[in-house]
Amino acid sequence: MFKVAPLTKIVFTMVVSLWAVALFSPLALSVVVGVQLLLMVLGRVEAKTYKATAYLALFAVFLFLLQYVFVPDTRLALVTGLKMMAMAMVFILVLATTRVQDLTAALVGQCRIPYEYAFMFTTALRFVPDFLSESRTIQEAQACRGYSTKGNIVKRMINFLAIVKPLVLRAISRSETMALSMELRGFGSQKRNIGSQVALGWHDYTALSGMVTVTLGIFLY
Amino acid sequence: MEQKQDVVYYQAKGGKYRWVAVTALLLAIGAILKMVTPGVAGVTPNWTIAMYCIAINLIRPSLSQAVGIGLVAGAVNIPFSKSAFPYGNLVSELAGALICTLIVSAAIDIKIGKLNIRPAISGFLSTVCSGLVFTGILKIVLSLPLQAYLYGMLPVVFITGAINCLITQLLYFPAQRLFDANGGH
Amino acid sequence: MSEIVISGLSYTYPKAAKPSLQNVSLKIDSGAFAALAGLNGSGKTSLCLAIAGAVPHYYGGAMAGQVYTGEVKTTESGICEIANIVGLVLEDYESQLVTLTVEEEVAFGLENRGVEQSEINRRVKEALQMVGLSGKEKQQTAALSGGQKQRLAIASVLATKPQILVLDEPTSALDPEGASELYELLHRLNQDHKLTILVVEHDLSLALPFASQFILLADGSVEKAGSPAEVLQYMGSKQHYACSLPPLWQLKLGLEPEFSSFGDWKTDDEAANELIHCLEKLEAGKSA
Amino acid sequence: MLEFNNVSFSYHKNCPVVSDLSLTVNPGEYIAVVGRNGSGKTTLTRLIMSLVKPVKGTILFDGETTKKYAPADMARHIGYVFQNPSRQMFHDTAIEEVAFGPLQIGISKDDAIKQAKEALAKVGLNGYETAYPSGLSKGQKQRLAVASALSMAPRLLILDEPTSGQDQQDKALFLTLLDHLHQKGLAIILITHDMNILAEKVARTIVMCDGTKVYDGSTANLFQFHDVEKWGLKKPTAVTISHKLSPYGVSFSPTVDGLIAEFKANERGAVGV
Repeated sequence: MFKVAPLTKIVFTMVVSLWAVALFSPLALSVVVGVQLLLMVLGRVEAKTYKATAYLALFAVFLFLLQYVFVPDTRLALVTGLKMMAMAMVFILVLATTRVQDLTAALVGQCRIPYEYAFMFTTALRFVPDFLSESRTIQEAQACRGYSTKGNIVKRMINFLAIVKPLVLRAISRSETMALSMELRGFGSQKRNIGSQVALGWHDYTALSGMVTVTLGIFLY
Repeated sequence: MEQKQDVVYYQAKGGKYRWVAVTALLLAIGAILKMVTPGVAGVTPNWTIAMYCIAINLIRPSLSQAVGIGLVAGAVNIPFSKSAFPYGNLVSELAGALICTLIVSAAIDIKIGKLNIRPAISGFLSTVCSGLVFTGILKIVLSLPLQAYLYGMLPVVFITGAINCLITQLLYFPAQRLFDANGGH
Repeated sequence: MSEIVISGLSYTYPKAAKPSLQNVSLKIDSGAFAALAGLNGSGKTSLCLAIAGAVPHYYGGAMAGQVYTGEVKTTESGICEIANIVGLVLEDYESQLVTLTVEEEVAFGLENRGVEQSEINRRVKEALQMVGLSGKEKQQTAALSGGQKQRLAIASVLATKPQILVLDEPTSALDPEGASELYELLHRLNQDHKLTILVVEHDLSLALPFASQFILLADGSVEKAGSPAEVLQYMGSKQHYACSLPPLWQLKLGLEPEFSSFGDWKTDDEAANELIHCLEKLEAGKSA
Repeated sequence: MLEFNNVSFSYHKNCPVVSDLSLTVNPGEYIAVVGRNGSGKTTLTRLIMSLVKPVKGTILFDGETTKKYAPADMARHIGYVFQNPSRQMFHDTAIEEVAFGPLQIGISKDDAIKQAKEALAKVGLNGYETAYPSGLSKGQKQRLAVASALSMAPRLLILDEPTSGQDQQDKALFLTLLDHLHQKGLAIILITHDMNILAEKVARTIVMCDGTKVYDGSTANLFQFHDVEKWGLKKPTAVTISHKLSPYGVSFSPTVDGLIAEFKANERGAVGV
């Protein structure tokens, strides 16, 4: 998303969430959603981002209906749906235009989040595709041993442990190798050099003051 | 050739970061299970909570570590599941991880007969607590009607809590056995 | 220089009933290419861990004797400092890879050590080039193939410029093509970059063309160590190692009682030429 | 017993993984399937297990199409041992691990345990009933996985790279086990990269290359008359040397022991003349 530092984007997610909470006018909320959509287009995000957004919109409709069933007030229901849309969309927008690593680097370097947790976060993301394919293989291996997906809910749930347990056990045994490797590679030393840190530039200050102005506007209004 | 050498006993200094590794890997599993679990009548476990409960039962973190684990657990799902309310997740998982850590570090025995049911209790209470916080925030922020909250959300929170209770109990002991078997190869 | 000297090393894991290593004494010269063989459970992994200092520092337990890597006595140094001399690639190398992208993986150990950014960039480039992964800097780690992941694990330990590279069963998850490519890579690192290499290998025929030293472990002790020929000759004399012998040497030792003694074969071609020579001699003898 | 008729399969259109494959497996046969990675070997076995369904063509088991069967149905007749079997294990004891399959298909607990015990005995793990699967050696884990498959009393056993990562002694032990099972009438399909195993143990070999079958016949002929390197296979040592020695009158043999015998026979012949 243009030349804005990751930190500014993190602030942006908070500010948008704040706006969404504070605003009660369908029009104003639509503007927040609309602006985000515009930013997506300008940021030339990939097709899957729009797909995620569409999925979100579907969920917003569901929320709208839920609200409407209990309190048949179109305006209120619309506000609920739009609020959720605005708050959730901003994350899709930011993640589609920024590398996760840059966001965590900003959190560690500029927000003083301890490095262990940033590491825990990116490492979890790193292993998601690995475990996803592992889970498919396990599912197939168990199917070839007669694993059945029939029976009542409780039985199916217990049966599903045939997939979950091997995954968990694999994670436990991998954690030992990983912890050893982390120590061999100097994890946790105080000398750590905090990768590339993006300092705030004039773009950021412009964007941040814009956000402050809008926020003040909303609250004063 | 036979050399007599004095045997020295070393304290294991390793594994300082095993808690980081285990938590990261289990959270990754939590994230993928969300994708691959067949939905049964809309009722699914909350795998993320189940996984950090197992991690917390294994590693017994301090409260400040629990804060970090909770926040990371809330964050891991953001890029994968289309969370409807990401900041709400951060707060609710934080609450869940803290509750779990409190139960895990409680000095009292939690047992039925000989069976240690601490994992089950921690799994249940963390899930319910996290669920209540999440739906509570959701209710306020989205100004949902009370009925929707009482009849639409609360039952789901408690049913999920019950499922997670079972899962945590069933998965913890095999996990713990392997976790403690380090260096035995 | 950075040789490995092990003297009288015995080691027992904290909860283990019996020792994993018993009175191991060994010397691996600087610049050697050593292959470590032995049945499962003979202590190969423990020996690798001891050379990298993970035994005893990481695992604890009871240890006697000493391991020197270069001038460093492992018991008197930290795990991370030893890692500057010894690069360890574990059997489950995929779990060693912890970051999202290739370049971050290689940079990880350097960042932790507080190396300057410009130096990091230079070394990442260099290490990736050494293992043939140039151009993949921005790729996701998870998207690499098994063999590529392994080379990435090697690159990430090479980045800290160790003089010794230890690999625990690197070929167990590779297909034959991948295995020979790996050995060619190790050979190159050994020849061009003067790295001392120790590799745990079940299939000695893979290591045979390249290795300068074989070490055979049994029940935690060194059963035989020396030049590949010496160790293979020894294995040939023991019935229970019959199936562990590379086919090339099964052939050699099977023919030798009746024919002349052959050279220390390392490749199929070498063997074929000598056998042809032998046949020609027999032919000549027949016509004479 | 098993028949492929012009089977094709692809994950994406126009990108066939297996194309126009026909083959027959007879009861009690011992077959090796070889080929480089990505040649379609694993897809072939996945098709057999109904893990994937053919896009074109039919697969018949005992004369019946397998189209309507799920993998769990096939598991009653065919045992499939995955590469790296430790990933499928999750019980606290070996006996529970082996009894998993029978219990899943609704066999009573007592019978399942009985079957599991028998299966453990068949693979030489009797006495290991209460062992902790994660604590077993690689070779034992592999045999435990075979026991898990055998507990379902299959007629065909498929093994994907069963010897990778094992030491040579465990490998030899494992191959002897397969020989025994084969002699008792079990049909075996072995996916392997190990050409020495092929040359020494298996009579019939199927070579896969680019999703099709390029060779199906006797293993000895494969090595004697075909340049297997063009299919991405590595020649066993004995084959390479045997080819080089044949102009000098040494008869072809794909195995080391055979080559030694031929070499000696040649010399005796030479002396005898």
